[in-house]
Amino acid sequence: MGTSFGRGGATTFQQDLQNADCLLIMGSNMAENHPVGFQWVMEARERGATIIHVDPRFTRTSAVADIHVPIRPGSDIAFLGGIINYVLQNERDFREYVVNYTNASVLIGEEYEDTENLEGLFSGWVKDRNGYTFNSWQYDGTNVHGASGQRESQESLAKYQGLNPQEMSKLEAGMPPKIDRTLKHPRCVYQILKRHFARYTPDMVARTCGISEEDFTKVAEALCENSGRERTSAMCYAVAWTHHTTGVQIIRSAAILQLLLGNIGRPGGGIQALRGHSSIQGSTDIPTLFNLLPGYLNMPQAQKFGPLAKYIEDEGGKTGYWGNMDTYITSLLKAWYGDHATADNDFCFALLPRLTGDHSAYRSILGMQDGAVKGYFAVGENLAVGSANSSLHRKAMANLDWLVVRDFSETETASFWYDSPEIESGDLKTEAIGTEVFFMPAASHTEKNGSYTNTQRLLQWHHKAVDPQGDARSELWFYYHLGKRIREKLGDDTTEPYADAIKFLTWDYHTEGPLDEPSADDVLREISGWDAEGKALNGYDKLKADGSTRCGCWIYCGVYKDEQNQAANRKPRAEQNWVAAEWGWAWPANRHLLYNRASADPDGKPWSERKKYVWWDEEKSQWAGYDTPDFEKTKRPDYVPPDGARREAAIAGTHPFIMQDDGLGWLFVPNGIVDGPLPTHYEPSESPIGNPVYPQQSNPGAQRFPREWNPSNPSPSESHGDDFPFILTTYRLTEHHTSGAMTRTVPQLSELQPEMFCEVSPELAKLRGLEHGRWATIVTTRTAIEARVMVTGRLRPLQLNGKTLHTVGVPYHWGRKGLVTGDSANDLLPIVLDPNVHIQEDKASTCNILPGRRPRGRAFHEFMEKVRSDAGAEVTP
Amino acid sequence: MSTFIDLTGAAAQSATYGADEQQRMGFFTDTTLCIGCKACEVACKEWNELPEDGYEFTGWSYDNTRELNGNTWRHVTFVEQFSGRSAGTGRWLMESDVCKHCTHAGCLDVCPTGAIMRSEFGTVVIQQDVCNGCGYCIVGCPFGVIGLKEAEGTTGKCTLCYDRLKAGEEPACAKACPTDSIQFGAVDELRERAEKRLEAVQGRFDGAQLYGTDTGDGVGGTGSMFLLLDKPEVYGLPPDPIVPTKDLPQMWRAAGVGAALLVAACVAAAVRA
Amino acid sequence: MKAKPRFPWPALRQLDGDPLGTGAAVQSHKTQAWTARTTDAKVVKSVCPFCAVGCGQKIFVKDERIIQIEGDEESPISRGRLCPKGAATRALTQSPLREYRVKYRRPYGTAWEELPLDRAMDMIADRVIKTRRETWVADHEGKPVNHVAGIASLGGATLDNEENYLMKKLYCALGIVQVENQARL
Amino acid sequence: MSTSAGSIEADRYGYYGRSPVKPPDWSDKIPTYIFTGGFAGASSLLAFPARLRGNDALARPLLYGAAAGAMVSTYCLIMDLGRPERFMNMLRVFKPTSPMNMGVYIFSVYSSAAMLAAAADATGVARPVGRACEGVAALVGPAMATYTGVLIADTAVPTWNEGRVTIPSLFAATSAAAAGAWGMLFAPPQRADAARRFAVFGAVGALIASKRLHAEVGPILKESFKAKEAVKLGRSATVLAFSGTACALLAKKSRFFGVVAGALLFTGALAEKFSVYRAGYISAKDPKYAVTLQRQRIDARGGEPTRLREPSHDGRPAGSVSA
Repeated sequence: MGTSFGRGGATTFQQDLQNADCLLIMGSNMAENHPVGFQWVMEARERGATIIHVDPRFTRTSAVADIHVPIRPGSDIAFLGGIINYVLQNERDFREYVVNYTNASVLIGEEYEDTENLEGLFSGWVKDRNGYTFNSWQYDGTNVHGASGQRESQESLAKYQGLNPQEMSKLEAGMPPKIDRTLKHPRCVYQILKRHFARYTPDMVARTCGISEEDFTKVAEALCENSGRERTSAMCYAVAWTHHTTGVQIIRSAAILQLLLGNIGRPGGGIQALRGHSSIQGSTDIPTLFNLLPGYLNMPQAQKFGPLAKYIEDEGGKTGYWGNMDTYITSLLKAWYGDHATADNDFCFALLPRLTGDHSAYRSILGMQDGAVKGYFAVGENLAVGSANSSLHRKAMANLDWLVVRDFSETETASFWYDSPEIESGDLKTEAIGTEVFFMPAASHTEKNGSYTNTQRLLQWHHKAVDPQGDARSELWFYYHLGKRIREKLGDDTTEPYADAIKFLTWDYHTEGPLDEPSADDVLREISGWDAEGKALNGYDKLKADGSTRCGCWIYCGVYKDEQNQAANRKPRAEQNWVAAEWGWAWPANRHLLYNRASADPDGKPWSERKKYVWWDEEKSQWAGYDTPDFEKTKRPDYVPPDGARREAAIAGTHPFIMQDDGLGWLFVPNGIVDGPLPTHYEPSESPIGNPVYPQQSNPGAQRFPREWNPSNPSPSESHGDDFPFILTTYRLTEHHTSGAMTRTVPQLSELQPEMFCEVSPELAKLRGLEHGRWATIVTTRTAIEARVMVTGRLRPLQLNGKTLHTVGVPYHWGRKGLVTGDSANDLLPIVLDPNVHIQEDKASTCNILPGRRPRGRAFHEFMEKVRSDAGAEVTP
Repeated sequence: MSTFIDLTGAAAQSATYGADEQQRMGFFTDTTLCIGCKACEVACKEWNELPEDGYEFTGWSYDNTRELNGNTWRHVTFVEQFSGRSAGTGRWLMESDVCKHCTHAGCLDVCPTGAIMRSEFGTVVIQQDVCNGCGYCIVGCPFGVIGLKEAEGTTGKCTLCYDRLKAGEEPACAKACPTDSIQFGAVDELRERAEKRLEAVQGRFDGAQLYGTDTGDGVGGTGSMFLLLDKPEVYGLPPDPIVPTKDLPQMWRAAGVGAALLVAACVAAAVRA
Repeated sequence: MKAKPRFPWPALRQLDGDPLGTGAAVQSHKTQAWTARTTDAKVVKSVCPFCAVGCGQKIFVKDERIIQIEGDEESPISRGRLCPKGAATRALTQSPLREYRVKYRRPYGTAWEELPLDRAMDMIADRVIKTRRETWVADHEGKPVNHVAGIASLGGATLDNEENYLMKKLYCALGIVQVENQARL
Repeated sequence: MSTSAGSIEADRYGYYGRSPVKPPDWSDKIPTYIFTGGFAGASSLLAFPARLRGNDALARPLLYGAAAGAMVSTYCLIMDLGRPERFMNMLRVFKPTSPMNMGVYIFSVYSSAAMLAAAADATGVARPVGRACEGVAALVGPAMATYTGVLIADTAVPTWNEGRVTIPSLFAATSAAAAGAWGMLFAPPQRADAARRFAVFGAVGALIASKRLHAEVGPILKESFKAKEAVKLGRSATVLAFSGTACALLAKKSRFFGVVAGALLFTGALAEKFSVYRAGYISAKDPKYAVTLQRQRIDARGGEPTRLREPSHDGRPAGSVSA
């Protein structure tokens, strides 16, 4: 979403879903995984909205939806592309919105060539590097900077592959040089889109997704009918869009569609990303991610080593809010290195470690397998159950020197060395594992102060209710005291590499209580920042590049506004409108519905009375409305940037996407996505069929790691291609949470879903002799697991080009610890990743299924050897 | 006989509280809004401090709780209707079942200890400190709601969160319900709401029907009402429940006849000798 | 509760307008006094720790112990409602499987051992320093790098922003770059 | 489709084979109580005329039998409780709507009387009181023999509830059979005429009542007596009653036949009560009974539920029962 709109967060907030006239839930089983958020969907339904659920399985969401479309796992882009095509062919787009607020009218350079001409690839493909160069995707006459919004999702791989070492030059004055507002020019984005998606006809969609044309048309029509001036449609997605090798491009498809329909920045519209963990949004905003610094600033690259000024030039834009990069990074460095950071020493910029490539989670695990990674912290994460190919993870952990596990109870990650399928089968032996393991009991959220950032970018403070017992401690305590200890141990020893980075660090939060718990409030204040006088900053527009301000995360600047912890705001809902601006604090600047300038027409008037939200108040000469305007408050709608305008001044009064260089919503992404400027249907990495849309089978840019312990199932074209004839898809249940570490330890939840099971259609059950309630073994080249069989009509075989395709559904909550135990679905999956964000493909791979339980002990080892050798899937190291 | 019935009804029973009598409270569970999340089950167990009921996979769709009983006072039923239906017409019905808090409550009538009482809110509550676990209420209930609490040796069922009601709070399940499928309120008002809701959803949902709203039925209507999407028995509910005490006078008469026959037989046996 | 004197035997109380013994007369003293256990508890405002909907929670504390966690009806997002997981939050924090002591497994060991928290912290600090030193990468292809190749971390999506912030800050200072969380899993 | 056929979809009798009503969660102590209580009550009753006529040879075994029955009953009644120590809570209220509550009062009076009577007789202490107690026991005895019929009929258990008219009489009959049989077992044949006749009346009555019960509950619930767990008991009861009656007719002179008849009839009565108990259990456990019965009922009324009170003609709407 960052690439399309400018920020990597949900564009709307959950309460606003009630205002939608049509809701497309796709890539999400919202009723099951976000039941309380789903109340707003039900509100919308009861107000007359059409609820559409597109999902391979008939779930509890489908049960209450008006329309359920059971598409084949991994065919999302084909489906959405079909709707895009439907909109374009029938000219159902919201033309006034599209012309003014998106880059539809911008001309793309002549060098650009589409997948239509290149058999499923775009121009710029470099075969031996497995990646694209972006040069040919640029706006005609200039280059736009791709550094928009969610920078985690961009550039990384291309950069590490060295394909685009030179940053593109920056857009001048925020206006693309060549545009055709009639949208007729063959090289304008609108026409390119039209040609690119022309292939996605209803018939093609039906054949690719395994659905009927009628179902497809019903959905397309519902969305079109419920979009425009008077009506808006919203979309909700979750990890069933991201858990694909084409994850980012699926979301891009949704963004394109919502821009064409004019649904972004408007009430009842938008795209709601539904995130699965209490602070998963927060953990990317303030990232425990390798490639980012707080506020989506890129970690510096070794390849681009240079002074701070160079970093600012490389990473910032000239126009739009990224033009203020200098103030963001300087304030961050000041927050971290305090008085040690001065203009003279480049604010200690050199003390930041540099990246040399992809250091993402799966890379680290492979590094562990290879022996390069020796120490590991697993903090509230249970990789032995929760990660794809968890078997590889467990085996890799046996190569560590030391492992620290912080959790509430002993997880499968903590116990891998004495209790795991590998120990059971003899592949690992306890006495032969040299890993030193520290299990550190963690404090729960009731035992500490702190803030979570929820799925709608809202920071909410939780107050400590009781002290943690025994050795249980918060992460705040653990990292603060670990840092202090390390500092003490190093003392004045200057032989330690880069000792200054540790010594200069501001690390002096005040502690409280008998446990010496560092003050979370203190930390939040540092995140929000203060000025030269030490007074809390009220917003990121106050940040300075001269070192006079400190701010730990610029997008959170203002969360400590007026010296008040704004995240702890709790004005009851009854006392405010549905936006609830005084409940918690939403980044950025307490804006709840992003790009809300688009809720008004170019002149600043509401598109319609029904969809009024933010508008230009001529009398007061400022933007007014129900929410904080996501626009400069006093910038007139008719503002035209003067020549040479920089930063936000370069954004026109009619351009709502203020984080983008040009202030426009990007239908076509000229820079920033490594696997193409437009979404394209590729088959999942493991698929039982050939790509019906293009000759190119799967995402050419996907990250694959063919190696020992990570074999791929043979595809249909290879020998033994029929060994794994079924589609495997994994998911969550309402009653459990991810790896089960927080729910299989709870009696009242364990009883609700006590056993690992798999869901199959009656047809597949008959085909394979599976009996309801009995056992089945699910097999891939990675491993085999057993599960109770649930034969259900909620799964249907798909008909594709005369071929019948069956899907096996497995929840992934079980492991060997806890009150209820079972085999782990993630053991089955390969490590194969989306090239943009390094997320694995969980939702669509292949498998086989057999009746009965799996073999035990050594017999299991031999069983798997045979499976692999039969499939020719022995990958030697 | 009608006098007898009147005395056993909710109104007469709550009236025993005199000035402390409150409006009769109940539930309206609208299954058209249920997403089968089971929050009600858990919220209920949390508030009422009920233990888990065993970790057993049933294969009854997503229902692993099976039934209402002594330690499960809310129970979500799952009904899959796909076989024999064409694509796109399959249904997955979910319903959160609970004690009906009948107007004429069988359990209350038959309880021999007075452990079961009609509260001032018109609800039916088992007093755990009084119950001796005779188990009569289990069979006295025409809805199969009550069960034994193994560890305590008493029986248990929904109290409509009597303790919360006293504190002015709504029952835990209704509060937790994410989609407002479980609605709490005054019974008269809920009954009206249910009628309106049925009208509103006719045509939108096949098979929509009310359950428990008919105050003339065999239990005099219930305090927990439902909007169902199929026949009650599909959800495991009795289609025509009758409070067993409806025919109690007849039963005592029959016992009188039996006793008379016994005496007659005795006399006959003795006299002829 | 009203202090109206009552016969000790409920059957006698029945004479006072409850002839069938189904209402007020049969109430025990305990029942009369029975009210929500939360009425006199301290209320602490919180947020659900499971998914990212961000439901408001109220934590009820009595005698330094959590006695109940339920939805916060004032929350504009959740309106007091919770899903089954959220409704089980108290049970999560008081799970029978929760650990309150550090556990240590020595290399090649076959069982957990006890280890005081302070000692564990000390050992972990030592391990970090040692591995940092041993796997330090000063440069790469001629460019300064200054990072640690041999330490990685996974976690954060379930943690507080403040915690993520300290983690990232400390890791950066130590030169640890292999930092990831569930956002990408 | 049923679950056993390998599908998830609920069967046609409701919810995955689960009945909408629950069977009793009682142990066999309860049917045992029903039997011993009835036996004791009828024994006390039979003992009374015997005593009046000075037939102590018959009266005394019956007196002791009744006391023994009362003791076993006391044990069964209390020990089947989840909380036996709270047995006395049964007496904290007086609930006319609860046959069990009424029954406990009946039982308390009866069992005290029966046990005191036997004690007085055995020890010779307070003989007049003992005699008075015998009278009380004889008076309450018929209630003991029949109230248990109300107890089980006043439930949602289909077979019991539908058989509410006949069950008390059936229980009276089996009690008579058991008491008579007891007399035949322990009184000399020449003094046991009354017992013999009482037993035969009981056994024949039970056969008739049993037949009537099957008719009363209707064709569907009749099946509950034929289910696996009940059918053997029912058949045994019939065979035992017939053979016992036959033997009893030969027992006038023969002590041997008297004992055999007594044993057969006593066991037959026991089997009959257990068969009714089991049939009820089955009718509540298997959903087909409750669901079919109620569905037929409701369909026969054109979709209308059974009403507590049928609509009156004075214009008051149905269901105006104080709701």
